[in-house]
Amino acid sequence: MNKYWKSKEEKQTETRVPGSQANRDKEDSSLEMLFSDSIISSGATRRDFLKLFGFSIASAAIAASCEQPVRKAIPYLIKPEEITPGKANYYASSYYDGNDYCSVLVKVRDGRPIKIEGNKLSSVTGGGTNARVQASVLSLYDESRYKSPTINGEIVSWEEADKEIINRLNIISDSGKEIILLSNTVISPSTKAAIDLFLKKYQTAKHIQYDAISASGILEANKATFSKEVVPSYFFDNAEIIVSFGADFLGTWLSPVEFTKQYAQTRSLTEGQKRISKHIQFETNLSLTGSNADERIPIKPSEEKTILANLYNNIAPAFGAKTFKSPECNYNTEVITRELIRHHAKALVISGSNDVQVQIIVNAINELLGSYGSTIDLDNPLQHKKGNDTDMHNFIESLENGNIGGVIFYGTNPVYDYPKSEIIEENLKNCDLLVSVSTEKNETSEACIINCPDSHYLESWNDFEIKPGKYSLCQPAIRSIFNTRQAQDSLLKWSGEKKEYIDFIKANWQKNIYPESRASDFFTFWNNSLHDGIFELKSINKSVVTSVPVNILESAFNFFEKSSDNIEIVLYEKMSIGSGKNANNPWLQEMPDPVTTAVWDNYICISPRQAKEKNLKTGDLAIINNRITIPVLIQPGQAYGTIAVALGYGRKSSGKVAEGVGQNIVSFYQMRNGVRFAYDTISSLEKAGTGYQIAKTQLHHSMEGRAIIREATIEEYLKNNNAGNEIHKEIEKHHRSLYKEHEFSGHHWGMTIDLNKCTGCSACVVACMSENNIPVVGKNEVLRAHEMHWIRIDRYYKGNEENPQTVRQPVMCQHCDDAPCENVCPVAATNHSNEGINQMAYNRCIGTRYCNNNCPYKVRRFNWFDYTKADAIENNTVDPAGMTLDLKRMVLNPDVTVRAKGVIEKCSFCVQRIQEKKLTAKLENRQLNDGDIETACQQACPAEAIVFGDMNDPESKVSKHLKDPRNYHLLEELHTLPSVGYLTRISNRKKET
Amino acid sequence: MYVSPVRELLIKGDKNYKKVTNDITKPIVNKPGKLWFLGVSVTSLAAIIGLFAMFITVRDGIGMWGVNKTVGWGWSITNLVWWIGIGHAGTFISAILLLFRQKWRTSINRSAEAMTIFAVMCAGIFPLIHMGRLPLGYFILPYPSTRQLWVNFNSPLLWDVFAISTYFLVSLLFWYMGLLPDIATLRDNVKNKILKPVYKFLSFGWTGSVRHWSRHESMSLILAGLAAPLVLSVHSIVSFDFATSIIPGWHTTIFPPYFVSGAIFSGFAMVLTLMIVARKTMNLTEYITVGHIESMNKIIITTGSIVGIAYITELFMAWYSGVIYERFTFYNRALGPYAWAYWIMMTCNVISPQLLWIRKLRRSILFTFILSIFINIGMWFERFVIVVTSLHRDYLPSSWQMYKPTLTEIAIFAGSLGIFFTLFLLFIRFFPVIAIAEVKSILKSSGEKQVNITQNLLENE
Amino acid sequence: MNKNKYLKAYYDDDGLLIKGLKSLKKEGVEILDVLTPFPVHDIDKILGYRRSWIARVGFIGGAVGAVIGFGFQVWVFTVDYPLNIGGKPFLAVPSFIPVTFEMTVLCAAFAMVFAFLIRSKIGPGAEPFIHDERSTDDRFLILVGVGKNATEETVSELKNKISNTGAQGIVLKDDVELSKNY
Amino acid sequence: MTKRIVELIFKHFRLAYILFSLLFAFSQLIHAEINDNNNGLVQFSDTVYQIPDFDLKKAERMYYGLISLSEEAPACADCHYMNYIDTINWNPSTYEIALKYYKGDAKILLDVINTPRGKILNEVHAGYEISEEQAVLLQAYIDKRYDSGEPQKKPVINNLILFILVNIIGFAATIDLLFTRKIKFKIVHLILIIGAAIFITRTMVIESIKIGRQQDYAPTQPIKFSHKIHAGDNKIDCQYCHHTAETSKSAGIPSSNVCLNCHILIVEGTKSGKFEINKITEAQLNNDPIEWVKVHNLPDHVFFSHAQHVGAGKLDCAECHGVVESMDLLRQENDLSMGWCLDCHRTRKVDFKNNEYYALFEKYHDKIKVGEIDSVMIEDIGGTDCMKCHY
Repeated sequence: MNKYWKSKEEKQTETRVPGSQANRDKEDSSLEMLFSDSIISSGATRRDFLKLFGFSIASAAIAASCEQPVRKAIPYLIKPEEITPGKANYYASSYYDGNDYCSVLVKVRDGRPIKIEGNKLSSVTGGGTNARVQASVLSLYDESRYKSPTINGEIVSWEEADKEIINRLNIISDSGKEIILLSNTVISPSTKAAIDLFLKKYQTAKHIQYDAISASGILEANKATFSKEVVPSYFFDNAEIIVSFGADFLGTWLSPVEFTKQYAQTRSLTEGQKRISKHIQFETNLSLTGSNADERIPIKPSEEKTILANLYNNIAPAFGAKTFKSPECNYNTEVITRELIRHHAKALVISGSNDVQVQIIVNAINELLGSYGSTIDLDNPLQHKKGNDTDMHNFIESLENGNIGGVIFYGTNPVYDYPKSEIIEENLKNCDLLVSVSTEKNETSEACIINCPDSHYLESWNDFEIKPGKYSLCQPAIRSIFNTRQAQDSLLKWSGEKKEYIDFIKANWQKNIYPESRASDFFTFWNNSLHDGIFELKSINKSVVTSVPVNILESAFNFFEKSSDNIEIVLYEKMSIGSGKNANNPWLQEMPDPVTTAVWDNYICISPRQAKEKNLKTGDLAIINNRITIPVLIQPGQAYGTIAVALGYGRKSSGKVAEGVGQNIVSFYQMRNGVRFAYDTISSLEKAGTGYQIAKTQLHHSMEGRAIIREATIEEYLKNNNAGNEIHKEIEKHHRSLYKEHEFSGHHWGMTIDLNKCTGCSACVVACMSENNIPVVGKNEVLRAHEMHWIRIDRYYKGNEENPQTVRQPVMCQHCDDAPCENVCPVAATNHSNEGINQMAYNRCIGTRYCNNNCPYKVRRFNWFDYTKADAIENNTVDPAGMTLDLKRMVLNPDVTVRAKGVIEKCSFCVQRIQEKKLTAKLENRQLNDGDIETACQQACPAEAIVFGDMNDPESKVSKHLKDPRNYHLLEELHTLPSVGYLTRISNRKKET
Repeated sequence: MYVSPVRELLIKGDKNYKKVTNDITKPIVNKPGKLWFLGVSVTSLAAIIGLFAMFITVRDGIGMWGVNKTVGWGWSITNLVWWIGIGHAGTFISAILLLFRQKWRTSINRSAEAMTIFAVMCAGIFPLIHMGRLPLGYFILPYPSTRQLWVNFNSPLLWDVFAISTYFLVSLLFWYMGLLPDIATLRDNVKNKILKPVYKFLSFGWTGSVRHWSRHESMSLILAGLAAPLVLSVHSIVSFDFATSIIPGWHTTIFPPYFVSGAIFSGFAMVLTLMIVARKTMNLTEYITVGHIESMNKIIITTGSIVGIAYITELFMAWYSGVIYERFTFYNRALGPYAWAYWIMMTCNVISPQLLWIRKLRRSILFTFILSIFINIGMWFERFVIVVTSLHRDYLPSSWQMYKPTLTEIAIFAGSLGIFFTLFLLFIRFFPVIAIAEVKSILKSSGEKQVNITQNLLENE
Repeated sequence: MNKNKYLKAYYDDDGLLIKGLKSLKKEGVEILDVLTPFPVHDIDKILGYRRSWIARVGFIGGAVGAVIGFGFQVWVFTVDYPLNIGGKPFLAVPSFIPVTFEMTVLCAAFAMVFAFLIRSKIGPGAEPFIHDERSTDDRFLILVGVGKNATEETVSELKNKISNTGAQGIVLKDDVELSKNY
Repeated sequence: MTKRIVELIFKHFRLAYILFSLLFAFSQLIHAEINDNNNGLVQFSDTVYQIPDFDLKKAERMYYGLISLSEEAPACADCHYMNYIDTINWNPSTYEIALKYYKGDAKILLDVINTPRGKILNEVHAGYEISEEQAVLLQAYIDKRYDSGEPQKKPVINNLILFILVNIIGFAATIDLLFTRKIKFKIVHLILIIGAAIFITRTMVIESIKIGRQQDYAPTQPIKFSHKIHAGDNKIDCQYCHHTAETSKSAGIPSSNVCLNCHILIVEGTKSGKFEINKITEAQLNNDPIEWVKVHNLPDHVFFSHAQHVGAGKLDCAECHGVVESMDLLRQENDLSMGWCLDCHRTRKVDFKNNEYYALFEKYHDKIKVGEIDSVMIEDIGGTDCMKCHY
């Protein structure tokens, strides 16, 4: 079994001090060397192979009398101060891809970033992450990234590219035609400054911000109602009632990490809280948020406005506001109205719609309820999602008119993700200058003449201001792997600025931000900010708003879509893939969708009733509007009369992983006055075939009446602390054993998972893949139920098929003290450690899979094929996602063995982290503190649902949770004595009758 | 000598010692026929395909099979248990029936024992190739190593290693020791220049001295005494693989007796299948008579009924226990996605053997032959049902999966059949299918001619 | 005649053989060996052989196997490398029974078979002394010792005695070859 | 289909043959040309000498001392060994000299020999007077050595021959015992068979254990670094160079600037002169890291932390690495097998008193207080758990 580079000496030939110019040439060559076969082909030597075959071929070993391969140890020439070989460093940085923002720590081991963790210092994301952030480290090692600047596909030097670009920019600028810089929303103050320089230099240049998933409606509505064109900050933690209309705020809407953290606080019952928020979700497709809601009402997207209008009209009288005429809606809003009014000033109504009118009504409701200043903050708005759809629309129009001489695409990919992509692609050809500044290969960059590849964020300097006064820094954790240059440096160069971007940032901070701090000098200030990754000013929430102007509100009521029997299509974002920007990331592709559990695909979600009517079943192919053929997946909870398809698939040029996966659905955006509405009415939906296989990790969706996820309502809970969990005590009483139980004299590790906090966002799934070198197996293997995740999110439906209740439960190895798996292993490859860990020695395992059969939780995973190239037999690797490429192997955690074919693996409670922290404690001559050790899943969890610690320490958080009356163990009646506890799920709904 | 008139005579026709020798050694002394060559080529082809599939499995990984995260064992363990079951008849016949002094065993015990050994060999293939890392399979042996590690004596799979290898070795010893006098007979009858020295070597220098016979007899008796509990233990231990586990449908105390009777049941079915063909093609109808077949059918009906009762007990206990998981498992077996397998098992194993209560059918060779094949199929499905349906829907519905074999698995199973029949065909070519010495020893008491003569004498007196 | 000689007497029926043996034994004829194609009961009794002690060897083998099997498991799990397996105690006696049982049977069986082979001086490569090829087919042989000092008369007398018991044929042989086998 | 392919091959066979032979001839030609161009040219100051093959042979003899250089001087090869040896020789080997002086100016060589600058070199080369011609010849010879590449360790095959032989003997004895029976006394067979069986099993077990093990592994290093001189004679603390041993998983191989901390002053070794120490400076100047050969290798599935053992466990380096301070050429003292690790984990005491971390094992502390036990073994606190080393 191979492990990659136990220590720096083994591989590293060079210092890789971020930003040091001196070693540059050396470094490039050394990096290239790293990827060339000669170095990493160490693989398995012949001798290893012989070893595998053991005694039988021992005689051949004598015959060979061969030498052990010589392993070189190459020390640094001059060792950099901060790097200790074999020890990880953490650098604070920030993730922003134009859509998601997260303050992170980058774990760098021997010069390679290998893991992303949340930065707890950030008041915005607070140490949480989501799946995309966790996976972003892998995209650093994406082999399909551009490796150097190109002109017309030819590799050129940066000087040549710059010369060409500046030349053409000048020509276009002189000719009076427009130069468009098309970027995502820029939240970096220094980048903004750099762009300003650029715009100043070229008079005809214009900067347009375009978001693949836009929040145009909110921007416009706030502009209209409060004259502030912003996306406000939301405070779900202040809300006692949340009513969401199609906003998947726990999954994909605006700032899900932040919102999940806030939301989880309102759902927490562990720290003595006695109250949880009520969450009502109106939505079309079953989203992650909807599936967590206390009440969920499936609606057609066109009904949304009607319901909101009715809601407004119901609320308005209570606050003495004017009502307006609106059509009747099918849904009785009275109960919600009462609730909202009861909780006014602690209520929050949101909508994910891009319809200005809808958002105006939402604003009006919130204003009536007094949400501004409490749950909504307009004065400290979120800085991303500022792209206005009208700007983009105008840009396309001028492109069509031939007014545009040059376009620089900075991180944007409209050829793929804008609805009228063909028009763009066609008209782009008329431009004289097409530059793509992109980290990853995409459709737009393929259509461009000049490619100036942007460095990955882990290779770049940057600063961000996600909310006013909430600054964060992004610093390189590795030198550029390829001959890439970060976009800002390119812009500065083209603007004629001599400074490097890092100096530019420093200057900018010194000038604009430093004065606001209380630091003694800029150097200290800068170093502290860089160390923390953030610099935050106290924000004051004024948010005094005037009421929504009546005329504007009235105009919002002037148009209602007529309800029709036509089927409506909704385009939604998946937790993992989003707009498709990160589609080439194997970890994300392999992450099971928390709702459908499907991987590697998009599909039509259709309600069971609708499917029956259309004679469709899961696995059929259906053609929409005679245009696009997509497989069908029957999705309980999908509103009747609608279908939903995920965006982000059907990439044409993005690299091997994403190409050919799913279908691109952006052409179904409904355009109204240039604004993109993520739903439309479709004219036809016909069956077009059968036999397509959608790879789902879970095939059965009912708990079959078993007490797997225990639930109660808040009322019951307040009456009785162990409501829904009465059986726990009963079972504990029956726990008797013939044998004396083993004692755990030192630590006894345990974990609890608060099912009330867990939203199922699956950040833990990807974090675990990243931390534990879990292979990516690809769609075919998942179809054969060969997926390898150590932690999975089980999802069950209850009740009505058309609108089921959804419950989720993360399941990993339960580390049972009476583990059934241990008894049956013939070679004792799995047994119990002194610290209560169910340990698995991969190198002892012979792969009988008996342990997996005997595991009631089915958490053990078997290496069915050689997924990792660690096998001694050559040419038998199964690796559809290219994870065994030398480049991608850089992401492997050197502290975790890469498992070979034919062995069982499973969750180890991140034993490498336990060992590391224990060692630190020993070296520091102190006791281990509770909270020192965080498992990867726990670290990643934005909801803080996972708690890990020592069960022998009565003061530890985990011990306290285990004593909570809500605590129970999965399948505890089997007397397996798991070390993982679950806290019952308490929902804020009325008890069903 | 008094012979009970109720008992049927075991050897038909006009036989004397010389004739017995000649009849039984005929296929070895003579050149093999076309049919034999045809048979061997078909079976060895199957064996080669199977071996290739095994090679592919070892090279590429267990992923070549249809097993998955939930159903970790599929056809491989099904086949293991099936073959081990088949391997029960031989030692049962020669050991337990020897202890019970059943004379009719003499005509069938040798070939049944050979079948046992080959079946155990085939069975042994499966736990080996189902290992993910076969090249490291030696880890399973408790040998002193520099790792200072031993094995896990708590694991039923390790018990299996001991049980199956012990069973194989003891059966082999028992079989070979019984074969010694017959090999000596061959040595003295075969004229072939290559075979003769081989038989001479294999005969260990047996001459038929009365001292040898006397020791041989007492050894055989005690070996039989040892082998009898061994037979019962092997399948009991194989059943522990399931019974000691925690999976509903596996975790059952009824398994050991249920498995053992099932094993004998299937073993006899396989013996019948082989013997009915062999007696016809090798002209041994006078040695393996309808009476023999009827005796075996009686065992089949007994064990078959035990198996049937076990099935019903299982169902009852699942209901009676009140454990929801157990109940669901059995409900799922009978009515779930693998119900077809369950009902094939029920039909073949429980219903069809009951027809043997009818004497006519019991003595019908054609019917017996068809029935024996039915039972073989049924018993294979029994194991399939136990292995797959219990696993595929166990505790957490989130992990429920379906299992479908791949071509590789099918090829390996076909290969194991190929290996088995190839070995059996080679056996009948080179070794006597019937224990010559033992048949001779009962010729006086059970031979048609001899008994008739004695009876005539008695009557005349 | 100063060499050891013996007589080979053929029978074609086990009944005759037993009768003949009985009468010869009664007359005090030295019977070296009897060769039969199948086990004929009672011969050993007639010839007065002691009961074989192979059973005792088997018992000892089994006992040794049991002790080794059980002892080894106990040693491994309590002394050498105790492992917490599934929460069971280190000395989990029920778990050790199957292996102990198998070891018992295995050792007993092997001990017995080896004892049999060694005691009977047969085994792989052992050279059989074939008195008659049909002695494994349908002939029953009695080997009668003639003695060193036998004269021709005593031999013919012996021959007579034997042929009276119904022997089919009698042949005189030198003892040289026979001694190889016994 | 196949038939057509075969036909095609035959049809064009002649053409292919001609093409192939032409190519072959051409390649020979090129090869010859290269040889002509490069070989035998030696520069001495401004003069370039052409060395014919005959003189090259003469040069070789000179090097070996068959033709003496000067009256007192021993043969070059006496000190500068030619072939691979697995002990330390302080003088640079011929190949190492070649590495340094390849295609250089023979004048430099002449100066090094006749008027050496270093103290050691001065002593050993004292009184050497070689002529310009000799220097040129030596240069030519050195170039030739360089071209023929690094001397390799020759594989030893005695073991294999013996193994096969014993196998044959054992097999023959078995055959004879069972069938042919040429030897009368069976005891001979038995002795042979049993002997062979023991030998074969023993060899196989030993060799199997050896697979992946490197006990006594002592590779030659790029620099003749002697632990004996540094750690033994000069008493440098191990952790001066391997300074991350206490804090990191890996003990760390010193970067060359650490070497230069001392060697900036100590430019000449007592035994090796300047030759070896110069390598460090050269590496530094050329920006080339020194590629040391790793001596102590563990399998990839083993996680060993120096920090745990040296930092927390306060182990002495010598306990695992042996008496390094007496080794000129570093050698792997222990087999580093799992059993070897376990032996220690079973018999060593944990530093319970002085490390606050262990306070959590209250039970053991109580027992120690009561006097029930006097110390706690690593094994007692899970030192033999799989996941201490494998994860």
